[in-house]
Amino acid sequence: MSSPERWSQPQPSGAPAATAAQPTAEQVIAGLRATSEGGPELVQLLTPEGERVDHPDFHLDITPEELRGLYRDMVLVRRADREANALQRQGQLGLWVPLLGQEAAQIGAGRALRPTDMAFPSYREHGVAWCRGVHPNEIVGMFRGVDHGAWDPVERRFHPYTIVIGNQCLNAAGYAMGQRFDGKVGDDNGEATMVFFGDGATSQGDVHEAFVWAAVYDAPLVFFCQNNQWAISEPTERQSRLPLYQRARGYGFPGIRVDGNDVLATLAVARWALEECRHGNGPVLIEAFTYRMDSHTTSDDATRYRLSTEVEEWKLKDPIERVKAHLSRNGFADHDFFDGVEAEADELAAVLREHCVNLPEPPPGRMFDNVYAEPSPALRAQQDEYETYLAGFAGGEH
Amino acid sequence: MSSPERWSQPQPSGAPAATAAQPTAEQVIAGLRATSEGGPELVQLLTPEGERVDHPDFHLDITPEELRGLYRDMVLVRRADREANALQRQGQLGLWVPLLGQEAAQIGAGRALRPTDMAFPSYREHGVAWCRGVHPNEIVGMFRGVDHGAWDPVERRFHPYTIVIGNQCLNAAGYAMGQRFDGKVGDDNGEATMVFFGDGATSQGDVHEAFVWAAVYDAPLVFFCQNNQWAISEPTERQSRLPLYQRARGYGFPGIRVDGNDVLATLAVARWALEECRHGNGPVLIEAFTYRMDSHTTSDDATRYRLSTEVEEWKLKDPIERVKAHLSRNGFADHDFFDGVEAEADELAAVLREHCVNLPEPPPGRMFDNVYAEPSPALRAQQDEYETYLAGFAGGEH
Amino acid sequence: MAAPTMDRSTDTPSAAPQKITMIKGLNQALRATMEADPKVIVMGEDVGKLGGVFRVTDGLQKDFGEQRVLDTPLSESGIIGTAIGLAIRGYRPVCEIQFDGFIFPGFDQIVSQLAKLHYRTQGRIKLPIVVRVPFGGGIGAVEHHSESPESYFAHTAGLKVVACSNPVDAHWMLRQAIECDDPVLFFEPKRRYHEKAELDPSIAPQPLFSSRVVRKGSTATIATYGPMVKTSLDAATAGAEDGLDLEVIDLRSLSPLDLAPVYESVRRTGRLIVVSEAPSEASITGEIAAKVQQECFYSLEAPVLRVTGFDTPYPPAKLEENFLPDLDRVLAAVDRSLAW
Amino acid sequence: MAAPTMDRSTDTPSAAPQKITMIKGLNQALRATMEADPKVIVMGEDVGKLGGVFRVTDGLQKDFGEQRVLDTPLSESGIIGTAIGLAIRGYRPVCEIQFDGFIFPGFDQIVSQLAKLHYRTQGRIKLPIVVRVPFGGGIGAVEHHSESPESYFAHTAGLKVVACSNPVDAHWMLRQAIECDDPVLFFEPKRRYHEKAELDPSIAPQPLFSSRVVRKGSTATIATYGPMVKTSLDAATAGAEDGLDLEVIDLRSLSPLDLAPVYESVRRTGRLIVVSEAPSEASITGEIAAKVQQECFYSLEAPVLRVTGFDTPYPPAKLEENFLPDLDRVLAAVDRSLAW
Ligand SMILES: Cc1ncc(C[n+]2csc(CCOP(=O)(O)OP(=O)(O)O)c2C)c(N)n1
Ligand SMILES: Cc1ncc(C[n+]2csc(CCOP(=O)(O)OP(=O)(O)O)c2C)c(N)n1
Ligand SMILES: [Mg+2]
Ligand SMILES: [Mg+2]
Repeated sequence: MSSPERWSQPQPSGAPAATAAQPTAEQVIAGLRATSEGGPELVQLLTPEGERVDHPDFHLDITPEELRGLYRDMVLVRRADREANALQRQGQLGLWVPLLGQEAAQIGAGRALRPTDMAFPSYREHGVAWCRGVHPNEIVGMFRGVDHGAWDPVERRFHPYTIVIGNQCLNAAGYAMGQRFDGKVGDDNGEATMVFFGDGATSQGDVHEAFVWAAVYDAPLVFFCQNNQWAISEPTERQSRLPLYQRARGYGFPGIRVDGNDVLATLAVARWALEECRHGNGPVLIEAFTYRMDSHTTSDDATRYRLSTEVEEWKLKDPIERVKAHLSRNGFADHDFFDGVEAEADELAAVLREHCVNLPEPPPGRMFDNVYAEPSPALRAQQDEYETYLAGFAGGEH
Repeated sequence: MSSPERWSQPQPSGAPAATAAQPTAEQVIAGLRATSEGGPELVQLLTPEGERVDHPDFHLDITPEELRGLYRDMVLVRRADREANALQRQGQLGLWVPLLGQEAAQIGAGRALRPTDMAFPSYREHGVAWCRGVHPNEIVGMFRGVDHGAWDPVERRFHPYTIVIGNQCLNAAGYAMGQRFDGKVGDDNGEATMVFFGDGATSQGDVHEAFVWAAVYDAPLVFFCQNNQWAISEPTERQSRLPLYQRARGYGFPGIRVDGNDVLATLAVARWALEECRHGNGPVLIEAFTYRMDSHTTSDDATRYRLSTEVEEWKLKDPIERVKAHLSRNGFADHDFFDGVEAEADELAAVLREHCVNLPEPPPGRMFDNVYAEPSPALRAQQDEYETYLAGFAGGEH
Repeated sequence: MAAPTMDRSTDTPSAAPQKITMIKGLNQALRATMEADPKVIVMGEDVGKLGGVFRVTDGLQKDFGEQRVLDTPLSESGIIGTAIGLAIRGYRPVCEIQFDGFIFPGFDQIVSQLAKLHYRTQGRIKLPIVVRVPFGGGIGAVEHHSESPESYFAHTAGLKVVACSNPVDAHWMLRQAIECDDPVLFFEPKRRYHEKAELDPSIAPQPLFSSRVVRKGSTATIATYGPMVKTSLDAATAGAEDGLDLEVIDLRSLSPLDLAPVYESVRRTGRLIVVSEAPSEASITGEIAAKVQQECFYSLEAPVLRVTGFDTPYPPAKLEENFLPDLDRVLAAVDRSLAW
Repeated sequence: MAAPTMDRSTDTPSAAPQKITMIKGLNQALRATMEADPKVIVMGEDVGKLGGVFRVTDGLQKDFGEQRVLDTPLSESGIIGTAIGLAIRGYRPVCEIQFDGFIFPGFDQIVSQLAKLHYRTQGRIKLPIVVRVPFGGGIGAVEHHSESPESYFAHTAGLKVVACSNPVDAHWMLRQAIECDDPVLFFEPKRRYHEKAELDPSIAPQPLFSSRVVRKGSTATIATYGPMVKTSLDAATAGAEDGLDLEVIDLRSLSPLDLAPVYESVRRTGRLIVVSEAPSEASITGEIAAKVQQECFYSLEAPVLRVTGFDTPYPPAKLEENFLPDLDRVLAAVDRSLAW
């Protein structure tokens, strides 16, 4: 990643450097999406082979029990994800947005959050939802078309999924400003907020404005960018010349790239970032370097635009396998444990399926509910008219 | 300006550094708007006292004649600016947006442009306009309310003034992409584009998106930010923690801070940046560190929100005085020259006044012209109806 | 910083009737709600030290501090977007958009989040956010400073949209808007900012989302709002000299529309002229015409006519007198209606 | 990259009549204009290698290269904003907005620049830009993927707005829109994307900004556009069984509206139903009602009625059948009109 340095020393106007070559495509891509390496800046605590490694800045003391918990989380959310994907294939959901491959990034981040913290997801954060106590059962409704989001965002401290790319970053910045205005920032008990978005989202104006606001108002906000290498069919180099964590450089807050397939590193970095925020040193940007193993959504076919070799390479870096290897190799978990988690996953999948296929259809009148907190007579009139019309059918009038 | 470094080394999560102090207000302000210093990164070639100084990266070979030309440009645009301001005070203009204090930034940038280059102004770039061959006469119409902009933007290669903050940056990025697509980039004869915006504008999403697009498409675009320290009543620290030229760091193109009250430094840096662009090494960000000596517009009263001491300090750094001192001290210009320029300025002001007060009122029908390139029958009908209505008055019908 | 108080009896800064400008009425409304509720905050460009370019927020930052009156970054999407987050956190933000033409960078947050989050969350998130917008022309300004974008918001389900026309309404309507649990787009007719009226705090205001007959009449009905209320009243006065007895209705609420008084009036007069500065195409004035021709089909003696800005971009200031409806254009429409 | 050719005789990819889907019709229109004019470029998210999420741009990048088919950053303001710059440079960009609900981040550039630059420069800058928007519901999608935002643009002077309803129109209208020197918002009814019709290149298209009677009838008139044309035709077919002889007009152009055929029809039938998926408040349907009640005042035997989406945010997919006008709601409105 030395290519950006080229730009840092402006050349004298008379010198021939004005014709200096562009960085080569290889240089750019190396910095953006090394399919096997995240570059030297990548924070990693657990290798793809399941070995613990040290990092000079980030440490994580973790008990075998906690490790098993993270493993369990990841297995369960993956299983729920696959089940939901299957439900879509079977016509039970209109759409599914898979998290496959991003379990470590999401569980690492989600488990770093405290109950008093707030989180603003994009639309793929089923793993973070899990950590916030939002059951997959509560998520499938919006993909089945029975609601636009079922959980209580205030009670769970987990905002509804946001589909318009980037919007949630500003909403999160405002929320985090409120945490500061409320005097909840400044010590170990401080609150913080984490907002999730993708590599593609970094191009949106709203994400930038959120950087500006969070920086200017010292908001306790962790920007958590899951760089899964793709924005539908577009690779990260369509969005940026530089690795995304470096975007923070221009705003005056830290940006860190973590191995998003390493749940331990993600947990450590996310915890540190949240600590910074709750103590008043926010915001912080984290780029979790990971990979979208499945298509963008069930409507997408990733084979149209990316090479299977790339997918194969990333398979070797699977976020769950490496924890499993680590647990096994160190005797932190035995067969019974792994079997138990499998059984739990089967159970979860069954519960999810059962719940999903039995979701009640919303009554037509629901359409008119909650447009306003204080009902509008004009809309009430529309509803009345529509219900009279429907009643006409019921009475066989038409 | 060492405070940002604090952020660059994340602390281990266990360490007490999580409670590291915020940067002090003084640190922030020092980086953002030293009222007397732009910081060590400031490129300067001519001191406020009129002495030439060297810069390791930027050189400028300039003849006395060229120096006199720059002086003349600045005096003339300042004079036109003051005359327009007076015209507003006398009720001849609805509004004026003064450039006072920003002459060097604008003439330096404007004179760096070649005729084949394109420029996209904000609304304060009367000095750049001058360099593009747009006479102040052509500018006052929009402030008198007779038109929305009178010059031919294609012929002059000077886009109309853009009032919605930040919009023009994307339009400029697109134009510059077009220069590249047209094969006009890559050698000494390459074309380039320069876009002008303020310190406040850096917070807008569009400016960020323009950074993204220009970077991703290697657009030959110079982002020229005139940091005049104020966005109406808001100082730069309401927009950023870091000096604005550093914003480029996160996008992978160079950002340079130049003394915007030093026409030589601005010219040198702008030329270098344009050279980079025309050779295919764009984009480049320039922050011209300058000061808005007058109120934001004639509708504004800057004494409500800023200290006169600040204004006094900046007076000592006047962009014209230092060139005058330099010319005099080195014998590059004599009394006759200075008198001649004064006379020219008087003449220009008189021409401007004469032109302005005699601008014909647009006929009512003008309102309907050029809404579409291919007229719409529906709008034509509205116009006909209105003209019939007006004719009724003329005929004394009503 | 003034100690905030929850005592509703101090709601009104002054209990005695006073003659105030619209700006003052708005300023006092902000002050009153801020005193009554510490969760009310004001945010926008230049609203702090400067007190806003129109001085509507004058003195508030001095008295309530920088945390309740925020001089924000120059970013309208940021203003709306962070206000949403602050509202979720329990605040009641009052956002100022500096001029009508600058609301568009914030349009996405308004349409995609502000209007929809309550619905999306089945009512779990409330967004008591007021977006104040000085709007309309008549002040000789440069481009983007004279627009009437209210129809965009009326077309957006989930928002409420109101426009005040005089200092007293401005005061009360703003207070009511801040107290409303829904997002309210609050349009202020900037060319009426300096007009004065007597604010008598002892006279209770009418409900926010209701229209009002401001002049009784029998010849024809004029329905209008914001800056055009005065124009229409002037037209009615002038028309009276020609023997026209015009009824004028100040719509006040643009979404939801409160058209019952309009229907009632049209059933009496048989004629309706809708007046607005905004271009007519796909607008609120079209909505009113569509509704009235349906509700009063058998009462109308002439079609509903509209007097509006033309379907052009806002023209250079020297042409705005031609662009904007004036007394003559209103009366000409009345004549046309009568001659139908 | 296929060698671009200026030879207009090769405009049509295939000279023989062929049965094509709307997607294919659009794709061929892009291909034809790109072959004819090297300045036509396509830009948007995922329009390149993927061919767009609906495959409308399928194969174009392969044949015309990355410089004419741009997979852009994820930034709608950027798409519109840079398209403007490219147009000033002489290009004719065709922008794809991936879904209706994602046009709002680009709204400011559309309203403040795209719509106004020609006017601002007294005609010196032309903006031959097409913004393609797959719009409307009926595909069971999640939020923001089923909206009908056309009224926002019809309300914006300086823009032209059209909506196609069938593969043949889709093809010709897109070609005409690209050839138009004004910015055109081009709405494509995504739920009709896969319907087929025969495209006979030898049949010349009618002018772009004109409406068309698609079914003659005498009982009542239905004016509609986009996805609701098929719904209305189905209603007419069903109504025929009950003895109703409904005339159906495909508006095609939403701004400017071409209402002459509607007036002519209403003068014959005395009744008009306007059908659209969009919420009605302050919309194009209101505009049509307002205009028709004025132009056909003495011909109307019942008020103009509207059958539209409700004034709510777009509901969850399981409710969209309730939200969207269907054959029954259209016929019920016809009944109401007849019973007036
Ligand atoms: C404003 C907006 N534009 C376009 C879309 C359509 N869209 C949905 S997801 C997506 C790609 C997002 O990529 P990224 O930010 O990397 O997130 P990921 O899906 O990879 O998690 C696009 C273009 C959208 N949802 N919102
Ligand atoms: C989108 C938008 N919001 C608000 C405004 C009102 N406004 C005009 S100039 C200005 C401040 C601009 O500051 P800066 O970018 O520093 O430029 P300067 O005026 O100092 O040259 C503001 C807020 C605007 N023109 N556009
Ligand atoms: Mg991604
Ligand atoms: Mg400034």
